[in-house]
Amino acid sequence: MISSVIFILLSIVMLVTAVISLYFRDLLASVVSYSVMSLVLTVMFFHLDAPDVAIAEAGIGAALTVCIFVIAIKLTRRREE
Amino acid sequence: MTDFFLYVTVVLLIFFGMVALIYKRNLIKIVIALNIIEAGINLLFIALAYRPNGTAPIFTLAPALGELKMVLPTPQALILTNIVIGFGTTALMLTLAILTYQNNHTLDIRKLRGVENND
Amino acid sequence: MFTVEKIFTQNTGIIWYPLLLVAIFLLLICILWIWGRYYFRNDYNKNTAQVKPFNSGNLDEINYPIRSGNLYWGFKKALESYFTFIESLHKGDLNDYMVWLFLSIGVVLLLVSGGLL
Amino acid sequence: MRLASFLSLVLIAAFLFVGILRLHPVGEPLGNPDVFKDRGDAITDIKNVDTMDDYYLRNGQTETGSNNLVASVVFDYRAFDTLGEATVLFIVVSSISMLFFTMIKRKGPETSGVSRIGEFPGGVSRVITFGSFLLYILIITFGIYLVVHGHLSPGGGFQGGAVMASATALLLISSLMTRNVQKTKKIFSFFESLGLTLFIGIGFVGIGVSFLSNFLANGNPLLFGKAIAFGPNPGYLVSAGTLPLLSLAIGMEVFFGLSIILVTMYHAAKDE
Amino acid sequence: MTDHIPVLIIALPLLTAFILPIVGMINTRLRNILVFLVIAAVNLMLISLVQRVSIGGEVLHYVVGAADPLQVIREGLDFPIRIVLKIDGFSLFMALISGVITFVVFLFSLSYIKEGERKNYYQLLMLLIFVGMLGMEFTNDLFNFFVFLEILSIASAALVAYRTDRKHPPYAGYKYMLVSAIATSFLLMGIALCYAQYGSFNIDYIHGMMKYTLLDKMALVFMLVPLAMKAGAIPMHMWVPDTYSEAPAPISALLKTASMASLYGLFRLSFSLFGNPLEGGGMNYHTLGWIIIVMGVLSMFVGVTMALVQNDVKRLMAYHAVSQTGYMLLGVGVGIAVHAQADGGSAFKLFGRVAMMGGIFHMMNHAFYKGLLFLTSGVMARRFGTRDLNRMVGLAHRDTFTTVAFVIGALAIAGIPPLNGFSSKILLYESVYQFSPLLSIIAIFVSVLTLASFMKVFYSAFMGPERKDMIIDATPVSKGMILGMSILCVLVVGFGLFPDLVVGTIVEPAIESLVTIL
Repeated sequence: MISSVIFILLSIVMLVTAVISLYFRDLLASVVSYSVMSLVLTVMFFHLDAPDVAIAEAGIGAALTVCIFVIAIKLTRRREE
Repeated sequence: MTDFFLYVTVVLLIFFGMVALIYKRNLIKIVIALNIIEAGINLLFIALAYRPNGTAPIFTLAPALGELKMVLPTPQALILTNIVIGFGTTALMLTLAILTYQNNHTLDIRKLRGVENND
Repeated sequence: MFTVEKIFTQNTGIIWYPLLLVAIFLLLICILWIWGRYYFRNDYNKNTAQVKPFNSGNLDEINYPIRSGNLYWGFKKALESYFTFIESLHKGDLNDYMVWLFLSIGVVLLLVSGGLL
Repeated sequence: MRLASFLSLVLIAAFLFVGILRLHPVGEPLGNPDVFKDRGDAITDIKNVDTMDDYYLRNGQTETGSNNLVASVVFDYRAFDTLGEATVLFIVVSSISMLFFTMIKRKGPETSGVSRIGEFPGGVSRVITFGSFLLYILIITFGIYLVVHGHLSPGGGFQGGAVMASATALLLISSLMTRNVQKTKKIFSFFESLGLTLFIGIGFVGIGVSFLSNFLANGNPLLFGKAIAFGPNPGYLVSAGTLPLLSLAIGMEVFFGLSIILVTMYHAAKDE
Repeated sequence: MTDHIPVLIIALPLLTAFILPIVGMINTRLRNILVFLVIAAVNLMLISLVQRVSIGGEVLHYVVGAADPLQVIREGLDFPIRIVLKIDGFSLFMALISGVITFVVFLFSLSYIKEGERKNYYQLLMLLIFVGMLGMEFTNDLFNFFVFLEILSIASAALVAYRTDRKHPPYAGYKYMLVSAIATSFLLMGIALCYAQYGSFNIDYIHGMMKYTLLDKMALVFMLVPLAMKAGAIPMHMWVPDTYSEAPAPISALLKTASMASLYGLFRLSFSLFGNPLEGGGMNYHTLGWIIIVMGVLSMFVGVTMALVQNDVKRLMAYHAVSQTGYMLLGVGVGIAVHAQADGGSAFKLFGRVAMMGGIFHMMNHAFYKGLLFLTSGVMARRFGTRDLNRMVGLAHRDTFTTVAFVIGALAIAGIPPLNGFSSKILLYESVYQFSPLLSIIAIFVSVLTLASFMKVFYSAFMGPERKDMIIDATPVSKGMILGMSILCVLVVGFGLFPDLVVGTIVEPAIESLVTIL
């Protein structure tokens, strides 16, 4: 089944990016990794027949959340101490 | 197979986020962890709504009635709500983290600890 | 409608009626006042040195009462081990909040469900 | 203590996993097999429903006049939740304005970018400004399309508003925001309040029937009241009653609300 | 129009909050009048419902958006398809508490909070906390409950951080927000588990279908423990002193009521969603009751001992909030444990009912006297420019009214007759004694320690010589503040003098709406 393979691949990518975004000490890198996770989540929503949620996640989760994260990191400091 | 991996993903996302809540000490990192937990919960709801070989719950371009099978609309509607709520939570927490940094010059929980006791 | 007896009379047999209590309290004050008029000392005068307490020693310390941090010092000293333990849990550490939440969820989950199987 | 908590988390995860797998595999009909009997999945008739979702799938289209069932749930069946969610966004916008108030005031009413398109702003080339201006128009158009066609195709107030707000982010990073920030925020805040008031106002108008009721659907053919038949069909733009209006109100609120958040935070982050 | 009262109570303050930024730009006096009118109108509507709901025993339903708002389930169906609001005795009881406290807090903060553009936002968020509480109390829908809990938490977190120019409030707000966010995440997981099995969010419907599978038990834990955390029960209480002490004083009073709304959620879910003791169905209610009892007793004891050694007046009061939450958990926990006993409900009739009555009556009493105490702490902190008790002395010379209010509040929280704290505590002592004598003795002991710690505050802040050099802000206490405090004083004394009236009118219907056997 092709769809199974897609799901498994997306799942693995999501888990890896989630771990990376939690593990990295450089906050900017982890935010970028989080945005990749969010994008993969969008694709996953689309494959799970939820186009409405996919659009909302792409707009809010992947774009705007990352935007305010970057602003917050600029206002504070980039590295975790 | 699909369901197994989907549910493993959901549980592991929630698990990773919560482990980070225990071990991570940076205020912004905690917000990221919360976002990952929320992503897991969103995926859980959408996975509950899913049916194989179904279509999105939109009639405009759906196949004919006979073989019509749709995924459930309610969890999708709730997740729409939850995404916006999650964004609001994130924005407010980041704002508070920025202000904390400006007043205390650190984002580390250990250095902020006990800060209330000596006013 | 609930009557007073039904609520406040348990097996302990107490009948508690607040208005009655207030009345008894007022009555006691009246009695004390009347009694005091005749039997307490009458040679108390305002605006004399009688009013002021007799102080000896450093006046500054008397003008400033015992600080609240020093109140119940003996209590704290007697239970020192308890207080050092309990205050170590109240450091205001965010990770600790989460630790205790997850711990209690885990424990309650085990207790309520009676195990995974 | 941390280790014990970690073990407790492992326990919670195990419980979740075993519990969810015990419930039903992905794709089976929703519900506890003890509670609901299995039934044919194909949607053919509009009777014989046994869960809430079944009811929406079979009757949602004809009752609300909306082809997009997610939109019909969001703006009709569970519109009260949507009102609460819009309130959450409103709270966040207000509190961010409140919390950054002193900080923004300290920085003064400077503009957040250059004065007009075409001038060469500091460090940003003309190609970028012009390109992002084009993109801005495209994104806004797409967002408006999403908002307006919310009841026919994937989209609706939230999605359209979010997409349009990402256009605001583009405007900010390409230094195209020309106005004074305080003034911009005031205008945005006015429109945000207007969107919310529109939403709850439609709810109050419906109080002749009940609060937030879809009193326009399946009535007149002019004001979004065209009825549609059950089954796959292209649908009409003028159907679905109050649903497009609510979608528009939410789209307005989400767009201006998210834009205020972005503008405020961006302005706070700008160098003196 | 009377049919629409349940939704109007929520929608009117919401509408006002939406237009408040625009009104605030035009005129501040107009804004104050508008907010006052709305809170007063909501309170009047709530009081008008007492006759129908509490005394008449009616349960009001309102289906939002339906063709017939009073018909919960349409013909031909056996489940509700829209969001249903439901007002029964317990909801109305909690809503009355929220209404009174919000009204008082509004009056108090009229002059306590400095006028300015930020005050628009302050009043708006205050109003939205009120909406959040009312929504949580009136809704009969799980997801709707979650949404209103979010409204409540986010507005509260923003108000905790209101004084951004000081060092700690933003961090306190962050803590509150983190606690709320993780609690609501767990709540949402529990909701997902319920929905996955029963395909509905309606509390009454799920209660009817409840099969007590493993997932149901998980949902129970995922919902109840985070709500206990939001209510401030041990061992998840550490955020309470950190956040309550940093918020402005009127907001601390409001936050206490807000956490009481979470406690309402805990009680409502454990009875109306999961509680079906006659069938049992494999759910061990005795264990659940004992878990809540242990939480309550620990909260009582640890809270009061921590309060005894605090030198920060608001932290001290916040620890007392934890400790008094323990009384409520104790009462209702005894109720749950006894409710499930297989003796046909005889033990419940004997004392479990009275224990629950005590616990729930204590919620109202605690909201009033703890609100009063927090308001007086605001006056104290403003006078001396600090919350440190070591640097306070002789306030009684200057603020007579505040002193009287503080004494009333302190005696009430310590359970001295004839104030309202005693009237609920005696119900608890007597009934819990029959369940387990040790618990009752601990409860009495905690009351003694409570009195001791408030004696400390009274001694160090109010007694002693007048020291003009230590007073930083000498502006007199304004009329609004005095009015706010005196309303609570009257309620505290009045409920102490006529407890049978209050218990018979509103507390007893609250119990009746929760439990099935009577």
